[in-house]
Amino acid sequence: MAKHRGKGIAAIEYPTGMNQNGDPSQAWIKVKPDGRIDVFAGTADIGNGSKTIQSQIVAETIGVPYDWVTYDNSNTDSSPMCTGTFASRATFVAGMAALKAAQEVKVKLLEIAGKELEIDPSDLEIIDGEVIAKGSPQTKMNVADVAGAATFGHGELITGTGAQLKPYAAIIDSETGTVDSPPHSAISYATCAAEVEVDDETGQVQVLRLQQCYDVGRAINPTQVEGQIEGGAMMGLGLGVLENCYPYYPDVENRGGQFGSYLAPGMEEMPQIDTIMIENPSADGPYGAKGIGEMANNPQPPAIAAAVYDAVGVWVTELPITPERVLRALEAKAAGGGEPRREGKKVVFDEELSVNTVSSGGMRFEVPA
Amino acid sequence: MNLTVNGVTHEIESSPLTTLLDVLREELGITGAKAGCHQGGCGACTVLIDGEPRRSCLMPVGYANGGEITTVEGLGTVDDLSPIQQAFVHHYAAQCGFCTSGMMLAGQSYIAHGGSDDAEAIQKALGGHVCRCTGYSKIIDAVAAAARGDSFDLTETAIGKHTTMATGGAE
Amino acid sequence: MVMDAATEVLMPSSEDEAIAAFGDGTDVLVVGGGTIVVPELTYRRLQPSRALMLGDAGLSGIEKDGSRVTIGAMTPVQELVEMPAPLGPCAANVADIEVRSQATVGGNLCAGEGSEAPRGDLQGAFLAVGATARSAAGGDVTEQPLEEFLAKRGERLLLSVSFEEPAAGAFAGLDRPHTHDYTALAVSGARAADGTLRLAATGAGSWGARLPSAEAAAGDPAAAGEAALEDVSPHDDALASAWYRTKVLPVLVRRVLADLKEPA
Amino acid sequence: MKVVGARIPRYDGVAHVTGRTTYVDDVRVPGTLWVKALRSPHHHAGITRLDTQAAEEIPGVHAVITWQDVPLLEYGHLSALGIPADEPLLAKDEVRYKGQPIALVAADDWEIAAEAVSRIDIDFEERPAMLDVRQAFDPESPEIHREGNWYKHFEDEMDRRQIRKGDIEWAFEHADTIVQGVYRPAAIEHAPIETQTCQVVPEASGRLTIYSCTQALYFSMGVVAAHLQVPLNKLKFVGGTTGGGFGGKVDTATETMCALLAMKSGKPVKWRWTREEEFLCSSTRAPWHMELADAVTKDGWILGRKMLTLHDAGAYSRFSPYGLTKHSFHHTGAYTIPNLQFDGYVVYTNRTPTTAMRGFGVTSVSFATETHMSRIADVLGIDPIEIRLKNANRIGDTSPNGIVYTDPSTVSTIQTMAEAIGHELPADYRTMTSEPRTGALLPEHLVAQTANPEEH
Repeated sequence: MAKHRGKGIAAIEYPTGMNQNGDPSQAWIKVKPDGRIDVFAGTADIGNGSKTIQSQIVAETIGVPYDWVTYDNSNTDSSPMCTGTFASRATFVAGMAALKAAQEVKVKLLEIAGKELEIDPSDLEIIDGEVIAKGSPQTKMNVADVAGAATFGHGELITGTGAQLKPYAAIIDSETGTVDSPPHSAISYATCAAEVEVDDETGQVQVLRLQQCYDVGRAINPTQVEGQIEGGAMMGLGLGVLENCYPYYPDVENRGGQFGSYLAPGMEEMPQIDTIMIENPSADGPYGAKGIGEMANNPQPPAIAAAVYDAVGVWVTELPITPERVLRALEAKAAGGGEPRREGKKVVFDEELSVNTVSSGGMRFEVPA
Repeated sequence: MNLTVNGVTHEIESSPLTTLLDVLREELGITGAKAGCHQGGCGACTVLIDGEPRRSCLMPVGYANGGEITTVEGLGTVDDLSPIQQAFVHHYAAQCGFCTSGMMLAGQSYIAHGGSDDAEAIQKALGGHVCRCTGYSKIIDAVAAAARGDSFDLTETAIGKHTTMATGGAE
Repeated sequence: MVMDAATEVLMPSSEDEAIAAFGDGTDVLVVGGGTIVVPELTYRRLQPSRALMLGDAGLSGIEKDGSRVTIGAMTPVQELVEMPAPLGPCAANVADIEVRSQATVGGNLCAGEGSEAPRGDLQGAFLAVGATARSAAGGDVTEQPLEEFLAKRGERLLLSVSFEEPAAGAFAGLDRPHTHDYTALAVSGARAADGTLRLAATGAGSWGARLPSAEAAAGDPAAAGEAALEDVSPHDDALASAWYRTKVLPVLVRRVLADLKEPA
Repeated sequence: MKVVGARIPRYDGVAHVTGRTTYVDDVRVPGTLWVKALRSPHHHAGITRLDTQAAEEIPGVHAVITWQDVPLLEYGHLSALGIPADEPLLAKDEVRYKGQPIALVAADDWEIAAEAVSRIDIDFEERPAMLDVRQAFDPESPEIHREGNWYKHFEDEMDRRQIRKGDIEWAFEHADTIVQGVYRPAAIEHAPIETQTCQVVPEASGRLTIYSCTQALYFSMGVVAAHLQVPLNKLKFVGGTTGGGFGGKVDTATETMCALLAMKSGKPVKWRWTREEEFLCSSTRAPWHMELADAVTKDGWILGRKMLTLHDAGAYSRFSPYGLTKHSFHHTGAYTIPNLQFDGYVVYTNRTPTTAMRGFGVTSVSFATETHMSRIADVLGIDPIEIRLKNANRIGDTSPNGIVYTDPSTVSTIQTMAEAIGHELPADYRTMTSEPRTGALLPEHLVAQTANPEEH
């Protein structure tokens, strides 16, 4: 028996928001007579933490304590349109709608406060729930009193609405794929280094460590970002070495119908996961944030594949890298095969998987020599 | 048959073969234990029976007859969270929350049996529970912290053990 | 999914009552711990007219009489995990601590074939220690080699298993990605006090299989590993292919034999 | 800034740890009926007979629905993007995957519903299944849809997604080495711990309250309204709290059918998928087939890339054309490759339709291109980190479809990782930046692709 260790690396990028855009999110806010802030948005919290993030954005933008904010995404009667929680858009796109609604609320609060304090609103700011005259901090008024004055003195309801929509980026040339405007919002970047141990007799791959670096733009809530990155890492590990709906793909038989036979990663499979977060703010996201939820399971599979090669000298390019695939590759190598075919300047790997090998006609992948 | 759930005794009408999970959720309307698979595979339905963690979806209620059942509702209240609940909040160990009650009850039992903050031991004790969101690392941190008897600041969450923050990158 | 009361539930409170309630086994579902049959009931794949719940039948416990160990059919699998190999590590490899604590030795041994993955993780380990099975049907209680019992395990009510403590034992299984995943393949081996070597596999066929060809070639572990393939007929399932099991069975046999060589 | 950047606990954290969060399955409405589906046992078959009368007559059964009960049977989830509908809500005369829903029963309890499903009278005429995307284009392969085995409605009714950039012929002519490989990531399950669950309550006002675990309340509301042909104010979606999704709960897999059952029975109904349904019938992440050939120089420049992608969509297109387009836009990964030829097809197979999942469209291409990059480094004998830094996208470079990169951090994330793993880089690699290319980082072959300086 021999166990071999190997290391591999991968670098990736991933866009924020729906590809080609055109995906609106909206939010509206009302202010209670005591200055407490009610946010209504249609963004489902699927565990990603968007209730928290959007509440943080609103509190920060208006300038009130976080616990003044309530957040309601519970139904479509009271909440406005949101395309949904996918495409890493809940912070970036929907968060921007909340931010815009909060900016509008802030403007109205300052208008009322300006009347009450007889100061031009542009000379006022809101810090920690207090409207304060710039440069004259003793002149101030609590946001609760501003809201009370609006309600009972000025007869106004302070609300704000926000809508975020990046226009649809159309493909204007179907031959080249050219688009008429950027088809995405901020792109985020990440790298992953994987360390594995491979048993050359059973083919089993154990992922020992994943070191990862993410450009998160700005972490509105660093703990929640960690949660996305760590959770994504385990899902990427599943993609890399465990999970498969069709163990005999393309055959459809023998699907696992339970957690005992569908190989979702468990707690005991957890490698050491080290996370480095770089904050390189986006130009157009709320407070410079980028969406990193989805990309979090992208860099591990290629890093693991390279680490397996480093460990035992075989490339497994069908995922997951199952013990069986590792053993088959090791057998092919031991039998003197498994090397790429070299023809002139061409180095051809995986020929047996190619459409040129399997298809009897119709589809070819022709590469000039 | 009868069950004492979180200190309250209930007469049970379901057949003894009915799962404890279905009795809790459908007969008694106690919904903290979640029906994640009804196959014993995920752990979302784990409750304590006389202090021992069991999959309520695998347990015929006839085998729990007369037992003391603890569900998540019996751990602590909103105003008075138990240590393990505080640990899960402080360590951000719940994301979607669906596996959380099972995880916490398994963790609670692990600690009650003298479990330490050793990550490997926690992984072994909770190993049958599936979480698809967190990647487990913060769940292990939370159980370890509760096992140590840490006290928790509930106004903020803990920085991950293996996290480094950098600003602006190398440029 | 609340079960209706269409199934008559029998809850015997002694071994005799259990034997009587089982009768000749016709149309009665035996519920041990319940971890295997309860999901089948929940999903209505089983709709028995009678169910025999053995929880109070007093069939639980491990007794030692000299070197002879007897394990009641209703003993939780978890109670075996501290035993010496192969039983201890094999038991520890069954599910997770919560399920193991409810699952019983009898239920595990009598498990029907799993459609997606092997069942009956303990069969190999008990075959390796040369266990006998005490069982009842039609009021008749007999003790027979476990292999004979397993071949007709649907027809009799298992009461206990017994074996002589081996002089040495070993267990080798494939790692599982998540502790509830079923064992894809495992090999148990034991050397009895009289020197008899027994090897058995779980996951290499429909149920636990003795590996007599491997036993005969045990002097040469590599040859024994290959010989083991003559004793099994692995198939494809969700966890592993027949090809893979064929490749890895010899490896696990070799590992078990290597372990058995080393002084305990 | 104090709130942004703070490690504030989850808004719903205390609710989660006290078991007080209400998921759809926790909603309690007295008199709720349970739902069970009749699903196709075949991968591909014609339906020659469908009679639900025996099921309807069982005491305790309150509604049975088939395709005939759906006002608009086929609705394209991405019709707004010009992607036409190809999937019936309930199968009509043909089933194209095992597990496809055909009829649903709402009954007093789950057991009655299950019994009723077993009494539905149905006959199939089995047809050969097409399962391998690599054979989809063969004339003798079984046909899945009348229009063929692949999607044919990209812009200008193209049957593929195409990207062309630069001069691919030049790149392959001038390459020192051409590295070719095939990459095939698997279908995987989203496997959220909460299975698909929906509860619908018909209100006295004539509205329907739909408790949904959808990831996209308004999107799903639009889908239901379209199938039902009702205005949005007829519906109220209640949700926003989802027990895990990962992309799989955008499909709106239960809501419309439950609404129809609630309307037909006049009673509240609830459908909670079993874990088996979740594993065997729910949509999956797609399997992909990707062939790559990169024209490279011996010192590690990537001059050009040819790529063929076959996206195994399963039986219906759902979000696949969108996913493939996103895939094509990112097929150079974090690098600048000036000459490109990409062709991608959405291919149908007789398997469960695939859908969005975390990293949709890009997870696959990241695996392919990054594994390929590691291989290129190995073939050329170049350090795998250095080759990545060398080809990394920089400010002013352009993406496959000509968009200017404005703030890439490929260079800094790679450098940071190199440092973290103790990989010593030569000085010129250690000091590289993402600033616009000059000098050695702007060889002749990269000049044409860089944007006009005024554009960035």
